[in-house]
Amino acid sequence: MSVTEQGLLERDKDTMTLNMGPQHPSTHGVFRMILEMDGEIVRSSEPDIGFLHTGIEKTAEVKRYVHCIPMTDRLDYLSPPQNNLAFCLTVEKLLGLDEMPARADYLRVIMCELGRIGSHLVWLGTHALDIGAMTVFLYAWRERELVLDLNEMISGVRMMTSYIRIGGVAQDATPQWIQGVREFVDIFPAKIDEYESLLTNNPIWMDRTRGIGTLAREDAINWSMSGPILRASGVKLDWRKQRPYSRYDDFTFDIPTQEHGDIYDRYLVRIEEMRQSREIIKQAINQLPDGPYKIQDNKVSLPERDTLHTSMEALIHHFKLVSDGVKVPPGETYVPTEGPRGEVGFYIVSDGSNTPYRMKLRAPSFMAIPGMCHLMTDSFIADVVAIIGSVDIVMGEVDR
Amino acid sequence: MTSEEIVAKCQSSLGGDLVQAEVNLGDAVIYVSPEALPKAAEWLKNDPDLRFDYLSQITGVDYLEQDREPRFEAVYELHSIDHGHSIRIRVGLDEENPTVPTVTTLWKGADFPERELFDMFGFQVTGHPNLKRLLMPEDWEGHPLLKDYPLTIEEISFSHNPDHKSELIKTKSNQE
Amino acid sequence: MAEYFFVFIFAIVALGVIAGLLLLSSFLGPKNPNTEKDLPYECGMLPSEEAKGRFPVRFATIAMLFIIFDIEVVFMYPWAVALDELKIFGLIEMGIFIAILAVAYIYIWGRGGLEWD
Amino acid sequence: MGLIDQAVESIETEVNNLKLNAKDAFDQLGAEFSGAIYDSILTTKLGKIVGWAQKNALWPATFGLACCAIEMMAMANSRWDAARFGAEVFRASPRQADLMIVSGRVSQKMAPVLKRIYNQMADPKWVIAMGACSSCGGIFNNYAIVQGVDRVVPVDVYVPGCPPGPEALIYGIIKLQEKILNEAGTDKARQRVA
Repeated sequence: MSVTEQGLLERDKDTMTLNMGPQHPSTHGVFRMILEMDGEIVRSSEPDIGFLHTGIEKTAEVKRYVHCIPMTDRLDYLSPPQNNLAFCLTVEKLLGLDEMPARADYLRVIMCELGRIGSHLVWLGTHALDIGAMTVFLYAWRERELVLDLNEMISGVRMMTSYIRIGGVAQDATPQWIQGVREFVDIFPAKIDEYESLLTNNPIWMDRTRGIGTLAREDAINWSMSGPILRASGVKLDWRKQRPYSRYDDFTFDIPTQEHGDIYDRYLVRIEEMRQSREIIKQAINQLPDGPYKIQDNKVSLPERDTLHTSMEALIHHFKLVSDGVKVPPGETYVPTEGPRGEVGFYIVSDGSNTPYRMKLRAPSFMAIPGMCHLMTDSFIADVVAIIGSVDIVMGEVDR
Repeated sequence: MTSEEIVAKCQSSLGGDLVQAEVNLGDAVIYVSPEALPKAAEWLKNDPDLRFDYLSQITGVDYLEQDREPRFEAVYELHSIDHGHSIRIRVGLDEENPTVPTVTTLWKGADFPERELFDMFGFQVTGHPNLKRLLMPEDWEGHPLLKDYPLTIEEISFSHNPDHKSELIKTKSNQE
Repeated sequence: MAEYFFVFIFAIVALGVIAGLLLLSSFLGPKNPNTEKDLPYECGMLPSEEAKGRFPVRFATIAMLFIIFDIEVVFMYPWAVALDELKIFGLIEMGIFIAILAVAYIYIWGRGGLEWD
Repeated sequence: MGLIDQAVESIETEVNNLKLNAKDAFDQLGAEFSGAIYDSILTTKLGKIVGWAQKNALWPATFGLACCAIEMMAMANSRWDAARFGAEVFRASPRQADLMIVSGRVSQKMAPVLKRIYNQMADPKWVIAMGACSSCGGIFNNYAIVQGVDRVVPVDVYVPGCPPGPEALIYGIIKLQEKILNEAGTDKARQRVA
C-alpha cells in the first residue's frame, strides 16, 4: 500500500514512527531502529539489523584454520587481536596444546591490551562526539594513532594485524617495537587525565549521562549483557580473572566496577579499564621473557625460516603446513575471553579435517542489542543517542 | 563446583530427561531432548547451588555431512555469575521440522539468538514473542547456514593466465 | 531625512544580494528531479508515514517561551550599543524591563512549563 | 536457398545497426540540450572555474559501513587531516553532500539503501569506492556481499587496500580532484549534471 494510504490509516494513532535508519551519524555503523515516538519520548524501539551481514560463518566453513584468522580480524574491527586470540585459544584447546611459550603469551597479552585501549579510544571519541564534545574526538584519535603505529611496527598493518596465530604469534618483537611500547606506556596516563579533565566533572556531560539508561544488576544478567556494561551494574565478571588464559594471572590488575549502571558509570568503568590495560602492558613489557615466540612442535607452527635451508624435515613440515594446514582432531568446544565490549568466544565444531565444520562467534554487541532497546523505552530521543554510544556496539560482530 | 560434580548432580536429579552427560575437554556437557528442555533449563536456573542465571550464547549446528542421527543441534552455553561455573546443553533436533521450545521466559537475552536460529537454520522456536528473519532481508528464500545451501561463489571475471582466459571468454559468451 | 538615506541604500543592497543569490541559483542551477530524489530522506529507508502527523502541544508552549525571551534579547542590542549616552537612566530602565520578565520566568518555572512531560 | 537467408540476415543486421546509431545520436542530442541555460553560458574557461571550485570543496556524505569507516574517521582527524584538501566536513544528510565515500562491505540488504541515498544526493555527485570490499567484494565472495559497489552506483575512483590507510584515501581524493578538473567544461561535466 502506498505511503499516503498508510499515512491516512495511521492518522488516529497518536505516536509518530521515526526511522533511525541504517545511514545515521550516531548509530555507530549500519544499525536501524524503528522508534514509536510520543513527542520527545520514545515509547518503543524495534531494532532491525543485518545491513552488514557478511556471511563470515558460512565462508569460514570452506577455509582452512589459518585462513580463518584474517576473517576473524574483520568481525570486531575495533580490536582485531582480541578476536584472533579467542579463535586461536579455541583451536589450541581442541588440539590439546594448553602450554604456550611464555614469550608468545606475553606478546599476545600486550597486543590484546593495546587493542583494548584502541577500541576504548574509538568508543570515547564517538560517544563524546554524539553528545556534543567535539574536542574529545580529536584528542582520543591522537592517541589511537600511537597504538596504530605500534601495530604497524610489529605486524605491518595498522588495524587488521592477524598477528596472533595458532601456536603463538606471527613474528618476534623487535627492540624498536619494545622501545615504542615503553614510550607509549610512559605518556598514556597523562593523556587519560586530559580526557578526564575534559569530561568527568563537566556539568553538561554529567547532566547528559547521569541517571540515564540505568540497568539494574538482575536486568543486566537477564539480558545477557557482558563486559563494561555488566561491571557498571555491579557484577564483577571479567574472564581474564574468572578463567585466566594466556598467562593473565602473572599480572596484578583490578577490575573496575560501579554500582548504579547508568551511562556515567559505564564511562567511568571504561576510563578506569584503560588505566588498568596500560598497567598490564607496563608489567608485561618489563618482564618480557626471551625464548621462542611460538610453539616448537612443527605439526602446528611453521619452522624458522633459516632452518629451511639446512634441515630436510623442517622443509617437509613447512611444505605440509603451508599446503595442507593444521588438522584439528574431531570435537567441539568454546573458550570465553574478555574483549573490550565483553565476553568474546568462538564455538568451533571440528570434524578432523583441516577446515572448521562450524564456527560461531559469541559477539557481545549482538547479545547487548535487545537489552539496549529495552533501555530506550520512555527515554528522550537525545538519550537514545547517548545510550547507543554507551553500549558501544560494533556492527561487524553484530551482523557477522 | 567442578564439571564432574555438575554432571553428577545433573544425572542424579534430571536422570529421566537426560539423553547423555559427559565432561568434554574440561567442560560439563549434557544432552537433552527438545521436549525436556524447558524443564531442565528451569531447574538449572533455579537450583540453589547451580544457579545458571546467565545465558552466554545459543548456536545452531547442521550435522548433515557427519550423518549423525539427529541432523540438527541447538547448543546453549550457560554460566553462573555467583558460582563461576558453566555448562553446555546440546539439544538434538530431527530433520523433518526442527522445533525447539523458547527459553526467553527464563533469560530475556535469548530473544535475538533464537531469531538467528530461525533465520540461519530454519528452526521453529515455539513460544518466541516475534519470530521473523533477523539478519537476512525479509523476502530471502532459504536458510544460508544449512550445509546444503550453496555458498554462491561468483566466478572471477579477470584472469592473467592465458588458458583460463580463453575458457572464461567461452563461458561469458554463452551466458549472454 | 538625509541621514536615513544611507540606511535606505544599505537595505536595498542587502535585499538585492539575497534576491540575487536565490534567483540566480534557481535559474542557473541544473534541475533533474526523479521520483526517488523527491522522496523525503529517512536515513535511506522508504518513509513509513506522511510527515505531518499530529504534534503534541508541548512543542507549542516551548516555542512560545523561546520567542518571549528571544525578543527580550533583541531589545537589549540597541540598548547595549547606545549605553554610553543613556548612562544611569538607561541602566535603571533596562533593570526594570528585565525584572518584569524575570517575574514571568520564575512563574513559568514554578508552574513546570519548562519540564517536558 | 542459402543466399536468400544470408541476404535477409544481412539486411536485419543493417537495420539493427541503424537503429542503434540513431539511438546513440538521439542520446547525444538529449545530453546536448539538457540543463539548457547551464550549458550555453558555460564556456570551457568558465567551466574550469566551476570545476576548480567544486574540487576544492568536496563534502563527503558519512557512509561508514564497516572497518574502512574507522580509517575514514582517522583521515578526517588531526594527524592525516583531510581539511587540507577541503574534504573535512562530513555531512550526515545526502542533500548537502556531493561526494559519497562507500567505506566498507555492501551487503545484499544494504544495496537498495545505498542506491536510494545515491539518488537523493544533489547533482553533480561523485563516488569513491574505498577498500577492497566495496571495489570488488574483497575477501568475501559469498551470498551476502555485493561483489563490488559499481553494480549499484557508478563509481569514479577505486581505492585499494583492506582497510586502505588514510594516506591512501587522501590520494584517492586527490585523484578525484584531478578528474574533476580534467572533466570541467567538457561535455562529460554536462552529462554528469544532465
